[in-house]
Amino acid sequence: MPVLKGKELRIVGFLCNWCSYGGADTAGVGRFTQPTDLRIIRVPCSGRIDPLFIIKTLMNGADGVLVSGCHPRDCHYAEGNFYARRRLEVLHRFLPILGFEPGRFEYTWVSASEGQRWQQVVTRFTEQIHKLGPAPKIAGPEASKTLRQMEAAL
Amino acid sequence: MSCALSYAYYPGCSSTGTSVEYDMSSRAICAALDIKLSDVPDWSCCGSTPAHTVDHTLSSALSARNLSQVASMGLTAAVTPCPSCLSNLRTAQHRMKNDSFRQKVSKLLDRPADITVETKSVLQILVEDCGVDRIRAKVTRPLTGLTVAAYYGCIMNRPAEIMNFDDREHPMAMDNIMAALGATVVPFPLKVECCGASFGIPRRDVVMRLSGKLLDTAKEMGAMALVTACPLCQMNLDMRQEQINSANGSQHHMPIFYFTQLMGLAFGLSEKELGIDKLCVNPRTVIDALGMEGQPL
Amino acid sequence: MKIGVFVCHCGSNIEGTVDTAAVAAAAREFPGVAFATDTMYTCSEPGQEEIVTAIKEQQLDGVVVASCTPRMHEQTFRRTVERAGLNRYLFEMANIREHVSWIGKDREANTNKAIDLVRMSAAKLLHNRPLLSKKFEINKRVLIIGGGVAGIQAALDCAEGGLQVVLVEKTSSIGGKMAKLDKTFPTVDCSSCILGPRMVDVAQHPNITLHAYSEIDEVSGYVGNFEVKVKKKATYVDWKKCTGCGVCMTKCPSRKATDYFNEGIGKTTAINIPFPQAIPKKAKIDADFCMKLQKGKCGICEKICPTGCIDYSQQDEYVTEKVGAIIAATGFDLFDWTVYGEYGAGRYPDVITSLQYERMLSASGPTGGHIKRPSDGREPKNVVFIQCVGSRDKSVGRPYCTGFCCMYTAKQAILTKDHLPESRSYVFYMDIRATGKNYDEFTRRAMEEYDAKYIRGRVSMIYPKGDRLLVRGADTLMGTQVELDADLVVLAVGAQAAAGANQLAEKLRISYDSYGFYMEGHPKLKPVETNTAGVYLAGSCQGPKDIPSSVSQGSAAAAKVLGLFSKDKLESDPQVSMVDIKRCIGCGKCMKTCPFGAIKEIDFRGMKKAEVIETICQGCGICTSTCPQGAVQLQHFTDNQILSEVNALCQF
Amino acid sequence: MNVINITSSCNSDFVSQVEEESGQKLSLCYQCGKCTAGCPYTTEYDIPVSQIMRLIQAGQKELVLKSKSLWLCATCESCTARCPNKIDVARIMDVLRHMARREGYSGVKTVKTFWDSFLNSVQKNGRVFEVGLLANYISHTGRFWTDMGLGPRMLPKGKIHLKPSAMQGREEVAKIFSRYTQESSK
Ligand SMILES: Cc1cc2nc3c(=O)[nH]c(=O)nc-3n(C[C@H](O)[C@H](O)[C@H](O)COP(=O)(O)OP(=O)(O)OC[C@H]3O[C@@H](n4cnc5c(N)ncnc54)[C@H](O)[C@@H]3O)c2cc1C
Ligand SMILES: Cc1cc2nc3c(=O)[nH]c(=O)nc-3n(C[C@H](O)[C@H](O)[C@H](O)COP(=O)(O)OP(=O)(O)OC[C@H]3O[C@@H](n4cnc5c(N)ncnc54)[C@H](O)[C@@H]3O)c2cc1C
Ligand code: SF4
Ligand code: SF4
Ligand code: SF4
Ligand code: SF4
Ligand code: SF4
Ligand code: SF4
Ligand code: SF4
Ligand code: SF4
Repeated sequence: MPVLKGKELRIVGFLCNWCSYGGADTAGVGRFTQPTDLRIIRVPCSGRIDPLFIIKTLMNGADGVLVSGCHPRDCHYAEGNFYARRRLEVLHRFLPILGFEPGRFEYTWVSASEGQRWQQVVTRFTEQIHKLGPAPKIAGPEASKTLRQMEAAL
Repeated sequence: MSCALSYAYYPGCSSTGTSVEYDMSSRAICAALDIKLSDVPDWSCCGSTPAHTVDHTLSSALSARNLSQVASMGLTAAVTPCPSCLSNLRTAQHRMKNDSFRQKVSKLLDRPADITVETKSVLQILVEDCGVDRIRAKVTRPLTGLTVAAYYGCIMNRPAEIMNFDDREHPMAMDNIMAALGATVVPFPLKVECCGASFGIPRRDVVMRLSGKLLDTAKEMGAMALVTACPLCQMNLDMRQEQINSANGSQHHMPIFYFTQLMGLAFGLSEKELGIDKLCVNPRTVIDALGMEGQPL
Repeated sequence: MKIGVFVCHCGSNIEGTVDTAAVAAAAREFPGVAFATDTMYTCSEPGQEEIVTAIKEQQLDGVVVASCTPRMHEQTFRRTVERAGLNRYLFEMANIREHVSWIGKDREANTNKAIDLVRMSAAKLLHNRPLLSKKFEINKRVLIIGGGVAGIQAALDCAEGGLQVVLVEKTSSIGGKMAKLDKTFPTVDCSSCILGPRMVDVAQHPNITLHAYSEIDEVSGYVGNFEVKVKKKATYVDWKKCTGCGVCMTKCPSRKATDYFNEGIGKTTAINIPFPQAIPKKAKIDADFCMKLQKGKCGICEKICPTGCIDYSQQDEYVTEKVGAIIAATGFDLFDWTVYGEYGAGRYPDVITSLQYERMLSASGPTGGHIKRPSDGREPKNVVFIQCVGSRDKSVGRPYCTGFCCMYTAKQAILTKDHLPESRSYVFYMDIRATGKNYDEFTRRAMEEYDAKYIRGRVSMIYPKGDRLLVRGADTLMGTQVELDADLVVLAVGAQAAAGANQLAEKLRISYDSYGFYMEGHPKLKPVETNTAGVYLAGSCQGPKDIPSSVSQGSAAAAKVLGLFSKDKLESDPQVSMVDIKRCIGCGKCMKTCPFGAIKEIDFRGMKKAEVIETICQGCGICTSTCPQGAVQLQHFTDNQILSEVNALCQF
Repeated sequence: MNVINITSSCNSDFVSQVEEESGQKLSLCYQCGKCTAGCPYTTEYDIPVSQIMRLIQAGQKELVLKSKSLWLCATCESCTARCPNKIDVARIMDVLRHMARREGYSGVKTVKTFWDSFLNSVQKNGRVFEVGLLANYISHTGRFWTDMGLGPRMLPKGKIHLKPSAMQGREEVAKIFSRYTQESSK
């Protein structure tokens, strides 16, 4: 029952607590209407995001993953988003090899004051995922095997 | 001096009539500066103000026809002396970046519209592509002693997003050229104020008021002559100067040059080929004061 | 684990578009959930009591509250569960207001989404462990950056409260903009008469160390224990010896130096004390204009100085200050109005800024308090004020209202009449923003008693006409274009973030908005806090503010610091990383990536291992994502916890 | 002065049509008057341009479309260049003229006739033929040509021709016009 059949797709967001999560809050406070597909997981810093989280999320059946952190040089922890960017760029190049359409994953920056920007990001990304349609799902046992291979690869 | 500047040249309707001297002098100074101008074959009217007041697709189609003529020449850059033509061409290009608009325009045309051609004014290529230094190097008879005010008109630089040239409130292109020719340029505060545009016929009173103010201010600033870059401005200020005097009770006798004419004079070109004799307000005394030996008008 | 779920209505804020009862019903089916209910206002006293009672009666050992953003009430509810005897980390929050009810109107989709969010929280909670904080020592000194009126107020309040204060000011004197003002609204009392004594207090207070002509070079550490490297810029004058006698200024032959204090109205000497009431009252040499420093010639000041304090070889100096809290009070700068070609872009000498006009009005200013046209020194008859220059203007990227320029314009119109009774003031305005106590009465007085002519409309052009200026604007109430002959035009130039504000924010690890103003912790409830523990804000660096508001914030920030320092030890946040020594192979990758140097190498039975220094770790989790072994885990955000949320959500 | 009932007289289709055709958002206008302040033609207008903006916001279609101002705007762009909200006001004026034409308004007849004559000349000759344009204008307005005095001065300078300049593609241009008429009557 997780997704509303025919209406929503499964989109997961990983947001850093300081900037983007705050930006999503600001969007809420401003009542900036957004599509309802996205579910947000709060992490302290975009540097905490392990590329494996994204792969596992996609393998577990998500149709899109959105990561958002602080603007470059504006990281609450000084360098977290710098590491995040490096890792996630590598991931972006890996995705097609792993069989995921690259358009299903995106990394962006939104600060705590940018409610309107957050609204735009979510709206655009959701549209993009709806254009791609539901992701092909991987079956159980094979999935964990592939997953192990990937873990080794990363 | 090696110079690979080469452009398609779109003269605009007034060049065949009321601003023939602008056309002549533009060609003459470009030749002197080794700038090659090739006439756009069988060019047609850009539609000017009347077309865009009727409809934007019609206006754009009239411009687009000329743009495809340029493209068919195999040239990528076109120049026109007239800021009004330029504004129409550029606005059309800007609007046609929108696909659905371009399709609407194309429906009116024999050939599909081309938006890749780069369009500029003669003034713009002179300061941006050729450069003031090269102009200065060409001067053989400096305009020392001539005090001018440079008047750009309202649409040479506006709107900035479309015209993308010089400063929208205080353009300096002509000021810099005039200074390079050795003239003294007065700071003219009404550089971009409208002269009355094409209202000369249906509402002459408006032109009398607006152009009159330009003349008054230029005189107040101590200018001996005004220098322009727009056929419509030049016509309102020059051809209608007498009418302005009688309407406003003023006593102006201020020559209104095209900047290209003054460039030509400074380059040592003949008055004949610059069309100096076509000006309505006789510039004789001003030119004579420069100590140039000119042919009598 | 026995989990209790509380789904908040927030009045109609949530209930309006989310069926909270259905969310609670769905939650009862989730693994571990023993109890679920919906409640009206969870954060209210009865709401919290309901949680406490449920924990006790149902023997819950974990709580999920589905309500607003955790940035709002996570602390509140952690304390609630603690009151009921649970560890505060056995609590999770699902954000169904900001992230659900406020951004969508579809009740079905919202309810469904809220259920998902609760499912995720409950799944994570199953993996939560109790965490305990450690106590650590703090350094009860405070560093204040910026010596404007806000910084001065904060410094004095902290110092009076018994704290050691370090005040760092970029220019060679404290005072900020207020020191440049002539009189202040709405009382029209003399600015330096009220600020001057405060500045002297700063100089004389035994608890305050002032580093003027200094800037922040580096900041490291964390709340309670910051280390700040301060760059003391070379003044070429030994300030220990300088008495501020000013003899050097009378003899310095270089008299064309930019007079920053007077906003460029007039010039000053290369060696100068910016203004007579400067604190510290010390001379500095402006190297750009000193003939000795530029060309090796002159040296007059060295010869003439009675205390022999000139030192042409002086270099920048660095000092490190250890403090437990930081207050940023760096104020604002004026918008660069020369982008407005239609106002002359700086071409016309008789078009000046409001701050230049303040200097001209000031009796201690460059004109001795006489209003004179910069072009010819003549007294103006018609003074035209233009408001909202570089404010409320999207075309120059400044859509916000500066907030105080309506008021100071009214003040300047009043003062103009006082100085020149024959003169007449005209004010072009769009709206009059005068919302403080006695403010609207004040702007009305400018019109009613001082005969200032207010014209509603913007100005589109200023240009010289004869020796006057022609101002062309609109009177939108009359519905016409209007023209005015002006002798002097004063632009009410808006405020923007101080130069260098962004760089400083990055050093302090605080956020700023798209205009460079610093972000407060919460727009209503945490106006002087930032999201970085131990860093506070005061005054216009957070957004344009008049003096009363800047001073209030200075005091508020001081109160926050005094509150922070009221404990002898601070509790560390236990959301830190921990190394599983069995899994760690000592590769050292985590140590290299930790931005805070919080991981050290230890020797464990002859093997290299990593260990986190809890009091230094800030809990970013960068190390956790770096470690190839999964050996270092950020508590409360472990791989398992995050993946349990993923799994709750994506179950094929 | 009339009392305008804001709710019943507001033509919201008109508001959205102006927005669509001009690509400008009308609610951005906060009535600062800067456009009016700089408009060189304000003296000739019956309604200053900022009030035109206000009237459009209020959906006052008729008041706007019958205004003389529309026909006296020279598209000098100073309003557009200086609007603090980056509204392309000149473009809105253009769009209003289009609408006025469609609805049969012509606030200043002489101007409209002059523009029509101009286009007529272009349609016929591919380029503007000044003498022809004048003849056309005079015959439509029934006005005596007040610029008569200019003729004798201009003719000898070769600035006025009595025949249109030869242009081969004139058919092509004429087709643009005829297609336009077809398209717009659809
Ligand atoms: C023309 C004018 C007239 C005004 N009149 C009035 C009035 O009559 N009444 C009223 O209430 N308000 C008035 N104001 C507003 C008033 O100026 C402000 O409210 C006040 O100055 C704000 O104080 P502040 O301490 O926040 O900032 P500021 O006064 O700007 O002080 C900031 C200080 O920080 C320093 N600084 C900046 N960056 C750094 C850095 N990186 N490191 C170290 N130091 C730094 C600056 O040098 C400055 O000393 C007026 C403003 C203007 C422009
Ligand atoms: C319709 C309306 C909408 C508003 N909307 C907003 C908004 O959206 N955002 C915003 O920022 N602000 C808003 N405000 C303003 C906001 O209400 C005030 O800023 C805020 O309430 C001020 O808080 P306070 O504590 O100073 O005063 P109050 O809220 O008035 O609290 C004073 C308290 O003191 C008690 N009290 C009074 N006298 C005594 C006494 N002698 N002994 C003991 N107790 C006493 C009163 O009973 C009361 O509980 C709004 C105001 C109104 C009227
Ligand atoms: S807990 Fe949050 S959502 Fe619930 S009533 Fe309080 S503020 Fe509103
Ligand atoms: S530097 Fe010397 S002369 Fe100048 S103020 Fe200081 S003590 Fe006086
Ligand atoms: S050495 Fe420099 S500062 Fe000193 S008196 Fe000479 S010019 Fe002035
Ligand atoms: S305070 Fe007044 S002058 Fe300043 S920006 Fe706001 S409205 Fe404009
Ligand atoms: S979580 Fe890790 S990387 Fe971040 S501060 Fe703590 S030890 Fe350093
Ligand atoms: S990265 Fe992991 S394995 Fe390497 S030292 Fe750090 S904790 Fe140990
Ligand atoms: S300048 Fe722009 S905002 Fe101001 S009244 Fe005109 S259209 Fe409206
Ligand atoms: S474009 Fe038209 S409305 Fe705008 S300023 Fe020029 S004449 Fe006035």
